[in-house]
Amino acid sequence: MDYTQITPREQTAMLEAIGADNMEPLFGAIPETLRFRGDLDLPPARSELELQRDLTEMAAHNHGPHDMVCFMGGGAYDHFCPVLVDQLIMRGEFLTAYTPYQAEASQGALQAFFEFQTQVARLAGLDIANASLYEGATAVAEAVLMALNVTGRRRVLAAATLHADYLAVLRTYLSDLPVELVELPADGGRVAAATVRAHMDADTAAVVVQSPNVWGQLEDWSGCFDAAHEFEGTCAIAVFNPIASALLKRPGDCGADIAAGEGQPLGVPLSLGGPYVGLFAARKRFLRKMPGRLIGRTVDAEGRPAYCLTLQTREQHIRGAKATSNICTNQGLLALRATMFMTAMGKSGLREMAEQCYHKAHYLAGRIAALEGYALTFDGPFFHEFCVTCPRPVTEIVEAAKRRRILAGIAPHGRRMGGIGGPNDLLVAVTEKRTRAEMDALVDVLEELGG
Amino acid sequence: MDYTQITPREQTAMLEAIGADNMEPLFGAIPETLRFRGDLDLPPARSELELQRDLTEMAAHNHGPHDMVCFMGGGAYDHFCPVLVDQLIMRGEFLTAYTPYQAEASQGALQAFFEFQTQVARLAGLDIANASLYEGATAVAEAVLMALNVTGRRRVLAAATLHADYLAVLRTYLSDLPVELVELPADGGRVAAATVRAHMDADTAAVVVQSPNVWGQLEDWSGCFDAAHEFEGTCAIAVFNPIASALLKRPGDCGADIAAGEGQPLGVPLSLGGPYVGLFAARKRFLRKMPGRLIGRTVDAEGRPAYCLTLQTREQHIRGAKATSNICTNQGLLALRATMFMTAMGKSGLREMAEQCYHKAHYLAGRIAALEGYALTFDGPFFHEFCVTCPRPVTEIVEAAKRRRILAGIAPHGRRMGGIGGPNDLLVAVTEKRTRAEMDALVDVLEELGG
Amino acid sequence: MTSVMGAGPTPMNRPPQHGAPTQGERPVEPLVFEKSVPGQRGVDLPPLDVPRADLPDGLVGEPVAMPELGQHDVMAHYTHLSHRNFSVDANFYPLGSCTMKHNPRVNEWAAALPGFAQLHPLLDDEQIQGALRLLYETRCFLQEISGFDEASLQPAAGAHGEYTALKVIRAFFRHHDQEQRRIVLAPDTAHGTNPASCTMCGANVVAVRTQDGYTDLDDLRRLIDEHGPRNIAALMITNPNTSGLFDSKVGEAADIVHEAGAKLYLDGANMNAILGKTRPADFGADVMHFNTHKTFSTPHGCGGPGAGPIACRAEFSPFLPVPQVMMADDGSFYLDRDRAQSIGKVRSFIGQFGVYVRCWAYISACGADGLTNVAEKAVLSANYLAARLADVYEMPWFDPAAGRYCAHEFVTVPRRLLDKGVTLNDIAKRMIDYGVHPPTMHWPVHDCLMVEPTETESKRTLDHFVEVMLRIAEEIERDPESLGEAPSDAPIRRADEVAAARNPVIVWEA
Amino acid sequence: MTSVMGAGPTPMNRPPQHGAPTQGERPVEPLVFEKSVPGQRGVDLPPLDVPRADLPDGLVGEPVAMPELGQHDVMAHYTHLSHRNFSVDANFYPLGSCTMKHNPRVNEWAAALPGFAQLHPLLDDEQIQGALRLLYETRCFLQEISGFDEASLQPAAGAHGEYTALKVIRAFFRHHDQEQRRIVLAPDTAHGTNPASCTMCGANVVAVRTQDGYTDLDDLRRLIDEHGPRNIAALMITNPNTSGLFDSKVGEAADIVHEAGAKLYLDGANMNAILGKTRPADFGADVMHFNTHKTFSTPHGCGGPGAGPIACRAEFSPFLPVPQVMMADDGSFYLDRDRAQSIGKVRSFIGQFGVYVRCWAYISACGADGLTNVAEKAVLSANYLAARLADVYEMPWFDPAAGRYCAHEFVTVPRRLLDKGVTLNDIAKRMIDYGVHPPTMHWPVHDCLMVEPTETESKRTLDHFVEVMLRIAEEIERDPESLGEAPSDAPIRRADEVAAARNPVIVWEA
Ligand SMILES: Cc1ncc(COP(=O)(O)O)c(C=O)c1O
Ligand SMILES: Cc1ncc(COP(=O)(O)O)c(C=O)c1O
Repeated sequence: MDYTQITPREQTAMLEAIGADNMEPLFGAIPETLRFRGDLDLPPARSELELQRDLTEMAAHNHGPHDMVCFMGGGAYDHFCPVLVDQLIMRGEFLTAYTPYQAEASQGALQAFFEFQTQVARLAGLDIANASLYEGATAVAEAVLMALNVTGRRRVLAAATLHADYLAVLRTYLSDLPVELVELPADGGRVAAATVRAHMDADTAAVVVQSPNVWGQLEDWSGCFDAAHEFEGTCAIAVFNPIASALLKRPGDCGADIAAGEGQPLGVPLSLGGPYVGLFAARKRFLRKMPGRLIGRTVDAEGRPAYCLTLQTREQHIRGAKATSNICTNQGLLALRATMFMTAMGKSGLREMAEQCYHKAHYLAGRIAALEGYALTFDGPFFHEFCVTCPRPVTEIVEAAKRRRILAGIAPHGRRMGGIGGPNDLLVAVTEKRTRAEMDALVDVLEELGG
Repeated sequence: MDYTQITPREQTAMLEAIGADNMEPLFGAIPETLRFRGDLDLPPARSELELQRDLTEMAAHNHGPHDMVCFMGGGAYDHFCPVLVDQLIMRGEFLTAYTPYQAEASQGALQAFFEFQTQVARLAGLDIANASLYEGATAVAEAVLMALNVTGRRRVLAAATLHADYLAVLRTYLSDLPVELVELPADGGRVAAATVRAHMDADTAAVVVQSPNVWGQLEDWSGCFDAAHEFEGTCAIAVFNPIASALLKRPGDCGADIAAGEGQPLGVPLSLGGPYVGLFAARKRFLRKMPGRLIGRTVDAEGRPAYCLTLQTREQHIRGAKATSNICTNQGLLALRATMFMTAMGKSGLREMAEQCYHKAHYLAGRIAALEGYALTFDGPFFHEFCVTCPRPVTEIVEAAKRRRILAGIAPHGRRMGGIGGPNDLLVAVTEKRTRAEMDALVDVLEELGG
Repeated sequence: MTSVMGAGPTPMNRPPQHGAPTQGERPVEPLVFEKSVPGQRGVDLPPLDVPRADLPDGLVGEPVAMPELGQHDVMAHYTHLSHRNFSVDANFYPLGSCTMKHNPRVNEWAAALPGFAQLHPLLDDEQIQGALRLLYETRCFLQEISGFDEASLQPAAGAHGEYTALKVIRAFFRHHDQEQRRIVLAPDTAHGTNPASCTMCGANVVAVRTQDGYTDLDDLRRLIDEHGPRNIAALMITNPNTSGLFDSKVGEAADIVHEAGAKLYLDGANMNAILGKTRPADFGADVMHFNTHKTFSTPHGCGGPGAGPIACRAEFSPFLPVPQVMMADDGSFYLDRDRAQSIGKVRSFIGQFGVYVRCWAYISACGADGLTNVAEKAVLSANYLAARLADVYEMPWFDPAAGRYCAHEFVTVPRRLLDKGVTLNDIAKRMIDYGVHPPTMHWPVHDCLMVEPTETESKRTLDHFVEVMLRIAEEIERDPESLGEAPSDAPIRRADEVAAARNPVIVWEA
Repeated sequence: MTSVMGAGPTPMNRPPQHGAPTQGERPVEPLVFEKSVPGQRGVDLPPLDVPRADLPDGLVGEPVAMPELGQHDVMAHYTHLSHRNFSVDANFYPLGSCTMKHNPRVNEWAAALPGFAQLHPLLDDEQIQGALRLLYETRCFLQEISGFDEASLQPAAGAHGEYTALKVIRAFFRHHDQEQRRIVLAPDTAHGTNPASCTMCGANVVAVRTQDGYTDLDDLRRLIDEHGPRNIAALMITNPNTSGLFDSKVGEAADIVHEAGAKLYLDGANMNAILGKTRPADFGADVMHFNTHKTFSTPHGCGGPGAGPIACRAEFSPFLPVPQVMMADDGSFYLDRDRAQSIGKVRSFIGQFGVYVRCWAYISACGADGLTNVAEKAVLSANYLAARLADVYEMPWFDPAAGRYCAHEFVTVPRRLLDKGVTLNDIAKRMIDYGVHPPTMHWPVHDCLMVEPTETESKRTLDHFVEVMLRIAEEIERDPESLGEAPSDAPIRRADEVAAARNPVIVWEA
């Protein structure tokens, strides 16, 4: 089924209206030498029932948080999402619309994005936010590009404790530009303010610190950003987790100028890593340098509140090569999802979610640390993820847990996390979804393999 | 979560507006002696996450067509339903509206029900149809009640080959009324026209024949209804399957005056037997005697087409004890579902679905009949369900198939089907969803147990 | 509306607009049959993978004239229709007696789980232990909430519950050699299904007078005398009654009925007002039905599906319909289909299972305190609206100063406004322009509106409704004739219902 | 509209109306922040089942001022917002260059399957064999459709695909010791993302003139000469181009570029017009991106998510971003993360997986013949609209009599109508009153509309659109000023975009 609707009889009538005898003239602009005259080598067309069968079958060949207990984090977290979000987001009026270019025909999306911007700005503790970027890593890269652009400087300091993929993407994004990327080494799983200070100079455009960082550790944002600000104009970029922001001091509270992060924890399905949604907030002075769509509140011809895309002169379709970013299609539906999620959870719900993450993670960390042979790798404060050094290679532990249908965590030693950890390190994340019984079951597995 | 929204502070303000000091006066009409002052003994309130967990767990303790290959029928069939139906039906405008009493605020539902009535009338080959009854069995009972009402007679002939539940419900519905219910015996799985003729008399209000019948056999509707019509005024009631109607002669084509049936095959989930939707169609002359809601097409004050509930004087809320039926809430959402299903499948889709059922059932029947020790129980024509007499008790066969994750069919010997068959009989249904490979797998199981 | 009003709860879902507004024309959505194009099709099927069999001689018909639309047009059509429908999700919907409360979406998710939605009704009990547990627990919940010993989940809706219960009562009396008890008494304000259900099971219904909204107990006594106590099967009441009042004398009524050897039947449509506050078994009822689509938030779906489970005292247990869901001694669950004295089956298979999934989820979410809070907030909301509107919309039975409150709904007969020359229908249709679904009309008395806000609306919504009603009253003061034009901002102007009944068009003919 | 127009395809989804229409007021939907009531909450969580830990000193903040709404109000709010949005489901949406085709719901179902939607991105390859198969097959599909040897599924959208591809091209040249190739040529009608992507990877973009809608090859040659062939990295073209025309000279352009040692980049936004008819690799391109949200029907979601996979010749393979999905010799699938010459990562994890589920389902549903039919019907529909409208809406590059057809979209510069004193914006906003989403405006040339109907609309819809456009033209003849008032039947009147930019309000402050 190719979802076309024009019948052969209608096609004939339409060709007649066009004045063409058949379809060939309509493709006449393609020189015969360039025509593809074969059959594309694709599987035979599938009916909907066959699609249902084959996709169910393919999905059945996957195992993960849907049929196992998940302690994996590493930048993507298994949070609760209320069903109403899943159902509202499927409404065709949202699903099948595009970027709200025409304000009067798109007030629904525009108002929701305006709500999103406000919610993100508040979670970041900053003045303004955009209507989404692709995902966390590119959001960080865009933040750095904005800082370079605003300051005209050529040096970027990034904590080595950034999520491995975020660092990797940042490297890619800066690689063809006349810019130096300096990694700030960590000490005990965190970057010391003194380290920032030691690396600062007048050409430093930005200092990028993530908290919770790749180890789950809470960084000293205030200290690091104070150090950054010792050179006027340097942009302090906080990479943040929106759930943590509901409990802990936010980027803006700690002196950040720009905050970027992954919005996946806000009701977005894990979905093997995407589509997710990039969060981007900043202080007011960056308004005209922001990447991505911005929705503004205005009035209509009769003075009624109205919303529209604004400051489009920053964007590629107006400014071309001088645009603040090349982004066009962003992650609209995920931003809507996050908006609905934040509204549904609300002020106390988000706070409670964050608190539960914190308390549960600390319960599990406490129990594991008490096991013979296991120790927390770092001793700094953490939110909902922590690293454990195990008495044997973590691959053995992960395999043993799998047999109990538990995803014990992530091995930061592996390629997928940039190979940052030791072979016995295990990164464990705990969300509000985990129960005490599930945590105790993991402890049992570890205990059996311990000593 | 009890889904209330009024905060304590608002409650105070509201009580003040009412002029009550606290909640107690509002319940003052309940004498203290009648007040329930304890705590209801119910499980503790569950959060949404707990509901998700517990319901997933309960659902996991069920096995059926979702994780086995289904050859069960017996009045409920495992048909294909396109996803778009599942998604459209979840739209809140349909899900959370009620009976369209207010035409101007309910044109959507009204128009869809009008489409439903037209589709059902067409599938029945009759003039008119209502906007749904509860399900198949009560639809048949309502048809009989209408016939009694219209004719003023006191005798009803019902084929013994009616679905066992339909017969049972009919017995219940007629049991306190001054009416005689006569079962027409079957011969070779079908009721002969001569049998109908032999039982007819001038006091016979209705002759009820189902096709395909409880054995899956196609009855001689035309013959039976001709016999019924030898006494003027007797109502010929056809119990029909809407998918069969897309291929075979319809009730109206065979002389039926009234058609009733189960609408579940039209895109309604099996859902352990409900909610389903009763179909009810009739010739024009019954219009003012019909049970249930009727939607009429009319115009609005400016002459535009409009739809509204009509002939409500038939109904309980106007006519009380003299109403044509007591039905109030019917099966609106399932009727909408069926409407969308029929529209999505369309003329050729429904026809093809019916054809595939037919051809696949005959393929499987042919293969089974060729097995040593197995024989078709009856030799009349059938649509998509047939009875096989097996070489051993059917319980053994069903158990063996279960181990291969196949639901081999239904044992009509059991209580659930009214105990109508022999211990070695197996009722097998085949829909368009079944593949040749699945059918061959069932044949393999039977073969192993055969001989 | 002005910003104050616009700041209301259902301010506007003016959607994609079509048509040529400057011409004052309103677009029409054609029927699927009118949109049909020969050869189009919305969905395909896999190719047939078996040989074709011969079709049976003489039995094959022509393809049926179903609509022919491509998939996109199917989506568009029903999306458009949805935009032409008021709903709880988008509108305040205070339809009295119908309890149009919020429908949690987690319940829909649950009912759609493949392990529930794809169960064949004839599976063996051991294959459906999860489903049977859910049904059994639901049965227990209903027993606890009503205070009764037994419950049956068979009935498909409230009316079907009434019917089933009356059959059970008749079977009970037959068993006790009192088959002559064929008369059922019911207040003259009873819901239409009550008398209609009596008729369907061959009972004769006799109306009891109501006075000031309450059943007149003297009339009740008189009628029992008149017809002879030994001929009375039951009194059917609704409590809180259909005037929105809890009948304080319900205990006395029960005594009168029981003295006659008859049974008290409770129509539980209004249970929302008393959850956890009083239980039908405690106030003397013998049998009752619930409407899950009212009290327990199973969605109304444009008119169903609902469920009408009944609950009763143990004495009726043998007569309940089959099957009955049971727990065995080993803690497993089964369907009992062998009950010798049962009235038999009242519908095919085992009931509105999918509806009970939602019902279970709702009661489980609320818990005991939640259910009590539901009743409190429902009653609070109704009294709040009544108090704010009573000056303008007269309410015969509402007088808080005199300690006369309403329960979860109230009735107004806006006589002063009607005297200005508008009809009740004018008021109702004008509400549509304001995005509010009109209340129940002309029942239990002529020219009344019965308003039931439910417990799930916010104070903001309630306040908005008050403003709308006051504004309509103002409009009537100012220009009563203008209301005859209402609705002016709906997909259609007023529908001609008289023409519809005079010349009924029930199916489309091209 | 009259009955003829009303019988059109998107006739009306006028919804529940609110507000006081007689006063000519239009309701406003307040923000969630305005609706917020302290203490309300939409969803609850289970009680905490572990002891509370000490919170970290000095790191804890205040609760963030998120909205506080009950669950029902959350549902109502976003339902209302949905009613204020045009969409493909409810409206004709001929937004040029965006390919707003029907979005099959089976694809949404698939992406939501727990076995897809709930996969953690760092699971081991052996745990996600089904997902990796899907990705691998999608990669193969794209290679086959483009004729290229390789594809990467990493990029998140078209612009990201451009960026990624340009990085790959630069890496290729660096590897071949031609790092000096920093200039990218692109027609002056290029989509804005093309130059913006160049800038982001440190390339300098130089505009090539277009003439009559086509790239001017003389100018191309001139620029190559001017900047020196050895400094040119690539020519970025779109074909069919952004004027809706297939450039017959694309082969020649490829030769020119290749002669200079540079690469031809194809922006595949318009692939819908040529699926199965010609393949980018066949007409000389070296690298390209697809937009799955255009060509392969992954929903646009109010502006994403999309995906921008790239395809290329084998020579670029070593430089593609990581990870790459591979099939091992044993038929199993894995993610190759170790590619020494790779440009590295362009986003976290492994891409827009959920989008590819839909993409796979769409291509699998169509098959080879279906995709070709898609292109045919898309081109047929565009030419049909162009032919019916060309007399009234001038089209600079459409002249069927001269054999000049459009591809899947056409551009009109309605000069005669504009000369009557209306603006292009007036015309666009008037379309909203008729329920049609305005086409793309002012691109690729000033004062133009770019109309792309796609292949999934019925002839009925196309005819309705023609009537709307002709009617608007009539209105302009009759009363051009009235269009300045448009839209008159939308949730808002015309939005003041100038004020929005002058005094930007980007977040809500109470
Ligand atoms: C008081 C009362 N009784 C009975 C019923 C009938 O219930 P149902 O519509 O579920 O059959 C209703 C429904 O509106 C009612 O309000
Ligand atoms: C011609 C063309 N190129 C590139 C793009 C950018 O694609 P995306 O929006 O997916 O980033 C678009 C999107 O509108 C386009 O039309």
